[in-house]
Amino acid sequence: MHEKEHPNEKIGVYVCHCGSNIAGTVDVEDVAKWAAEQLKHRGVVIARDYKFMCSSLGQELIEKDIKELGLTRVVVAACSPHLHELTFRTACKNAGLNPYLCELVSIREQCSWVHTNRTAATEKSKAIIAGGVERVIWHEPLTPLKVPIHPATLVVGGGIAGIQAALEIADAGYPVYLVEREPSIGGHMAQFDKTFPTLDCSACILTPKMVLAGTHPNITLISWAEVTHVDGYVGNFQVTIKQKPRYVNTELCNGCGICQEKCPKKVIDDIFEAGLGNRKAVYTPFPQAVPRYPVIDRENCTYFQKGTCRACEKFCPTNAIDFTQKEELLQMDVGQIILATGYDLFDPRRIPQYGYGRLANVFTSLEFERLTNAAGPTGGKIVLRDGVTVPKTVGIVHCVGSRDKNYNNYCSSICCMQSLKFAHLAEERTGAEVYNFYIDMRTPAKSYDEFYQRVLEEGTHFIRGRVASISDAARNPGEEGKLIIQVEDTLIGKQRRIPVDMVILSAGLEPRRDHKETARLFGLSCSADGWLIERHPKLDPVATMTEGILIAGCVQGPKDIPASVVQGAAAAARVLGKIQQKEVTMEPIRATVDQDKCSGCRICNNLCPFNAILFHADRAVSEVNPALCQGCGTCVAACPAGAISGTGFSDQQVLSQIEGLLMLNVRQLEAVPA
Amino acid sequence: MTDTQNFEPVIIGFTCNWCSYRAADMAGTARIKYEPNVRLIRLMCSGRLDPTFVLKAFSGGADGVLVSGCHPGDCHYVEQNYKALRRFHLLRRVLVQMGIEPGRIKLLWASAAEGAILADEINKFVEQVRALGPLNWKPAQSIIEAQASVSFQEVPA
Amino acid sequence: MTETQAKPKFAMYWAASCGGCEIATLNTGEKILDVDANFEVVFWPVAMDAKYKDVEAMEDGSILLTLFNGAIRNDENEHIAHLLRRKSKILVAFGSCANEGCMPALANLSSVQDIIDTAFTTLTTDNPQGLRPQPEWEAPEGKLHIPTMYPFVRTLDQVVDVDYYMPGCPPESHQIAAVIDLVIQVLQGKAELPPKGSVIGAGDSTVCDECARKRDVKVIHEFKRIQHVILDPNICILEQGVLCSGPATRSGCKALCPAAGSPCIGCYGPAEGVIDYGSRLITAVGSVIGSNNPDEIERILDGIPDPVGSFYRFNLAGSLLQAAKPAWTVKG
Amino acid sequence: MKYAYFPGCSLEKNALAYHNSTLAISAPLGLELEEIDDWNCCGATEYIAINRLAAYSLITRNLALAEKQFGKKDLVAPCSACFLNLSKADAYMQEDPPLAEKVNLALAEADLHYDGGTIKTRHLLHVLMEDFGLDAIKAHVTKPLKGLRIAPYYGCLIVRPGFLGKFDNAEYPTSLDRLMQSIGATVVDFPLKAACCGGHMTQLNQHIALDLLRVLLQNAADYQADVIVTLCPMCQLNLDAYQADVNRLFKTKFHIPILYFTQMIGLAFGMDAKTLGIGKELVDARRALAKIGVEVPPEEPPKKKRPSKEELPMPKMPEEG
Repeated sequence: MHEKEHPNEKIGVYVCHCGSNIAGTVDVEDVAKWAAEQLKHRGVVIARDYKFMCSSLGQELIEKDIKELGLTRVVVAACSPHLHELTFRTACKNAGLNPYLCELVSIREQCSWVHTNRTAATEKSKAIIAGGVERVIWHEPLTPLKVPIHPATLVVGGGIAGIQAALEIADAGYPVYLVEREPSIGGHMAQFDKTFPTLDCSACILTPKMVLAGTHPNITLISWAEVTHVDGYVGNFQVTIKQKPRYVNTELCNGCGICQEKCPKKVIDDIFEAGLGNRKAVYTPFPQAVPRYPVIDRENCTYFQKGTCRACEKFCPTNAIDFTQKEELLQMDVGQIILATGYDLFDPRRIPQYGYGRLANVFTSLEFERLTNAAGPTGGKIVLRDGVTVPKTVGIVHCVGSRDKNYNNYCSSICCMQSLKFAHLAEERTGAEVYNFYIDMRTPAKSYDEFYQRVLEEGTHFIRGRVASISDAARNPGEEGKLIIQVEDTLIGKQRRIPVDMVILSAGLEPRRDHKETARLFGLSCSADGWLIERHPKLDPVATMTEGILIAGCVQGPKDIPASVVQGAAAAARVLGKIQQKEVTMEPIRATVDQDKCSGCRICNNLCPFNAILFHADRAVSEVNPALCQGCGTCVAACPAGAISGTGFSDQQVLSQIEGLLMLNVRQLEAVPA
Repeated sequence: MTDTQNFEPVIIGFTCNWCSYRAADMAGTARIKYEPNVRLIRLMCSGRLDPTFVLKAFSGGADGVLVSGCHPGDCHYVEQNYKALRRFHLLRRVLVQMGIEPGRIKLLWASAAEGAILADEINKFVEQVRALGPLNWKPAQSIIEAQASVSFQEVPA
Repeated sequence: MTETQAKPKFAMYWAASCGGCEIATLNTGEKILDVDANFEVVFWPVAMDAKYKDVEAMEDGSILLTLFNGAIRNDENEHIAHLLRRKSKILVAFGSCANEGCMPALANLSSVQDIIDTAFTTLTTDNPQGLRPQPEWEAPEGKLHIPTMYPFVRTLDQVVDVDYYMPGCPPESHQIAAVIDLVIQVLQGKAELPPKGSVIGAGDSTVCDECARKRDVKVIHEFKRIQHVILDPNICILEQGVLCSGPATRSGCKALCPAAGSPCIGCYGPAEGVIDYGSRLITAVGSVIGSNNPDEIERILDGIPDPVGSFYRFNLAGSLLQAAKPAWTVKG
Repeated sequence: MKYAYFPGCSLEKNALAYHNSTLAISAPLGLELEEIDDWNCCGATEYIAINRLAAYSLITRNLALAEKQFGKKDLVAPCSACFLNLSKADAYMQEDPPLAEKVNLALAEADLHYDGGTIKTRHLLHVLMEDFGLDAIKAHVTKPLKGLRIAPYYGCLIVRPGFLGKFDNAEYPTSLDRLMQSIGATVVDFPLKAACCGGHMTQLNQHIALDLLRVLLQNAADYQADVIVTLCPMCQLNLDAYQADVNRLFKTKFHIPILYFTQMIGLAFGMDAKTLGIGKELVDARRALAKIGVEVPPEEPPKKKRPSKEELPMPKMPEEG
């Protein structure tokens, strides 16, 4: 039936030592010998082992055999196909064999690296190769699909990483759509006052880039908007973007700001001012906002809520206010997508013993950023919640919500430097006594440690230990009216109680609260802690498992501004590289319906999330649109008539591989008398 | 019968190209050790898993079958792992009715980042199947030969 | 005599079967006369008297066409299967039993001992001394032998080499007629035999292809049993929550059952190239369950009380697993 | 709902009020407590440190009895120390097979046996919050404690360490807060709610113990609490019995009555103070409770027993010199 009894294929088997990576645990010579003898009847004409199959010499070995022995199939037993499948396919191609007639089976990641028993690992390797051989018999020559790349790129998120990526691409002369959820781009960086370690003014270095992004002829800036739907595949994504109504006609508005002055409704700004300051119901988050047009926040606008007011409308010199605006859905085609949606701050209320939300003078790092910011609610004055008192002592708690198995295991990587920056600013501006409570100091990047030394010299106290609790329960007169930080000083091995006026919680970075939806929307996967997974942690940090979708900045994991900028630029470079190629080649893994066999039962019709399956009512048969098919094979597995077949992963391929994998122990079974 | 004392089960594991196979890769890269009894097959998606494959594995001599894919909601193909989930539940009922212990088949969600979890689950599963002993599902022919005739209990006189 | 000499020989045999195939054959009406006109019927237990020894006496390959119905349940079935194979040029697995086991093969879910016990001890059996059939028995006339049951039922091609497969329980008379015509035309040199191993007397698609009911995309939230619902005569039965094997079952019957308001139960077996009939149904039905929640899915599946019986009703012997564990677990 | 009940030594004597109020409120709630017959002391907080095996054998005996008498029913212990010890013992009976073996050897003498994990020990608060819930309790409130400022004091035992009975946040629990709010009281923030009351430190080093108590009282006073509500006899005893000593030693003027949360619930249910054992506390709760119009009848002096005629005179003791 499905088993080719006497395969007339000529198969070459190549077993890689990978130095000692494989040969250390697997007896590769024995495996090759076994394959040559035991799999001869399945068509194996040559089986070799070699130190590094992926080396040019190793590849030449294969090419030579293809040419001289006329191999029709090739099985390479080495590392994971995710690493070198392409390498060996190319080798076959060079030797004139269709690249898809080559099968790479993994005896490294799936065998030598995870097993210790040499015999077992060797036996397993044989089984894996037998599986590969049985499978490769059924491989078919395929030609990769080529699809043109749409030159436009979508960048999601207008923080520093997104801005950087957008500018790089735009400067190279290609169109970019930069989508931002908030009224203005700028992201978290716009909220900061100073940036470590150089202490240069955040706004001063960010705003020029923002303006550039806002005015660049190749950048279409879409703020106050969210991506709601993504269709298609690399080179040809169809994106739907929800443009929330601004209630301000951007054609007419010149950003004079009168509406904001006249608006009678004050609202606490939880986003940009981190809840410390106010804005109006019609507002731009901050003076240098890009775009400069304000938005009306419907929930808080008196007119929308009570039907009267319209002050903004009355005073607007250009009649730009338009209460009739409706939400719009924008459709656009893009070739590639860069995700730079950033992070959310860890909510310290989750650590009740730190008292945030209960104790007035416990602040989050972001709140303190706003306190120090000249454009912030206090005009840069560092004061307690009462708005006037200047703290005499300040405690800065590191690793709040980071490196803590109760919350997040990972290190948020920016907190040490940020806390040092806070220490410096607090000391400089208030002359306060500053205490840093840290677990470990981590200052690895360029001129970071120098900054640490500097802060040390400024006389900041460093206490090594995780803070146990922060409370206002005084034990002695000295503690009266203070916040007492209870901590074990692990360097002197003593419990200490440090009374301070102000506590700053250096809260960690967390994935956006809606990271799961984002991942689903773009078909990506998150790691356990919620950061998007890169294609390779070391060698491919900006690509994702999904062709054509890249990631930059904190969406991939906590990182500081320099690192975010680097990733933004790197992602842009990737995008440009693809655009230059004009077209992408895609794995020819597709499903096809045998029109004669299909009875139009329509079982498969609602199984495809890419809507690749269409039903011809007239002929009562279903058909797969190869352009939309992503090759998952779900419909192939579902067809009750066996009328749908999938290239690359056909039933025969898998069933034969199963037979191959079981060949060995079936032998053993027979050996053992029943 | 293979003696159950030092019985080493053979398990066929189906993985999806995007999550569980990469989890296996990660386990490898991190040198996390696990039992050598599982032999993996890479599919593009757990949704590709045709129950025929599982039946083939059992009838072909496997003692257990592991089906793994991306976590619900994290499927690279949006929602195909849910199809795998539905089929799995139905298939398991069939297998049980055919006398195959439910402990011989396992559905496991593992993200590309969960190499350690995958390794751990594989170990548990291997242990579980080892405890169940060999299945060695025999081709009908060999049974017929093994017991050419069935002796019925004697008639009381 | 001389005339009959010239006529090619025809045989039809029933192994483990119900006789329905014979009835269906006779149902071809006058067609049966063509058989007589063109063949010499040498062996057909239902239609004429004949002894095994007569067949054994025949020359090997002397029978042109043998329609073999029934599955292989005991040593007699197997013996005759080998015998007729030897004597026949063309051996056709005729009807579901010979093709894939059919109803008799559902016995593959239990051990022979259980089957015997059930047959000879249950309430409906009057067997006060708890007698059991004995394969050998000393009778005054001499040693009696009754066929020995095998642990489980097999299909014809699991025992001997088969030339053609003709599915159906029973095969539809019009299909039988068509096949008879074909063979006669071949005899008269007017047609070619299909390649060995092919399925004859059936379509290439599945029952849905011949079913007149309107089909839409399917999402099933509850499985109902036919006796609990009043089916809409115009809409796909499966969409109405009643298991229907139509999507997975080879066409050729003109969708008789669905047309009669009852779901297809799959007697024409798997479509071309399908390895395991039941798994096609399992995967198809599983795919359209209307829930992603394990508990909910289990609740929905409770609507299918006998999965194997529903999905392998005709195909258990022909399936990958062939028989349930109890059937092949050697006792004692 | 039926539960096995382990009152513990304190509830028989100094915490009788806790015992009575518990029984009083359980009736309307339909909380049925079946006291383990022949239970023994849980060993309090020290004994485990003195003789581990003996301690666990004694504690486990109670679990074994509970299983024998009431099967797998959950076991309710109102005393935090009992709750902790019982669940701790249960945990170790699972985690430490060698210990379990020895313990069962000992139990076998009284033909008892216990397998870890059979009986779940739970604190009364836990049961009220999880099995009954705030709405069920609210439903019985007839006299909400409007205007009474309560400092909810959990003590250090019930919230940590985890073990099997773990519930609520170990660092900053809130279940009692919510419970007290649900019966109408004003719950003040009480940062030291899970701090230690000193336990038996009062017997070892008065000064340390009293300072710990002072801080607790001070913290409650800072938030103008009328009452500190406890769920642990030890905490109640320390804060109540030593409050005067604290005032004496630190020249403070604390007057904060210490009541059991069950008593507060009882009051909210409209039960009279006496049945709830209010009046037995040393720091008089009258003033505080007057705020919510609760009358506490004066404790009548114990009646002098009139000597009967038949009674023989007691022997005179020699004067000590």
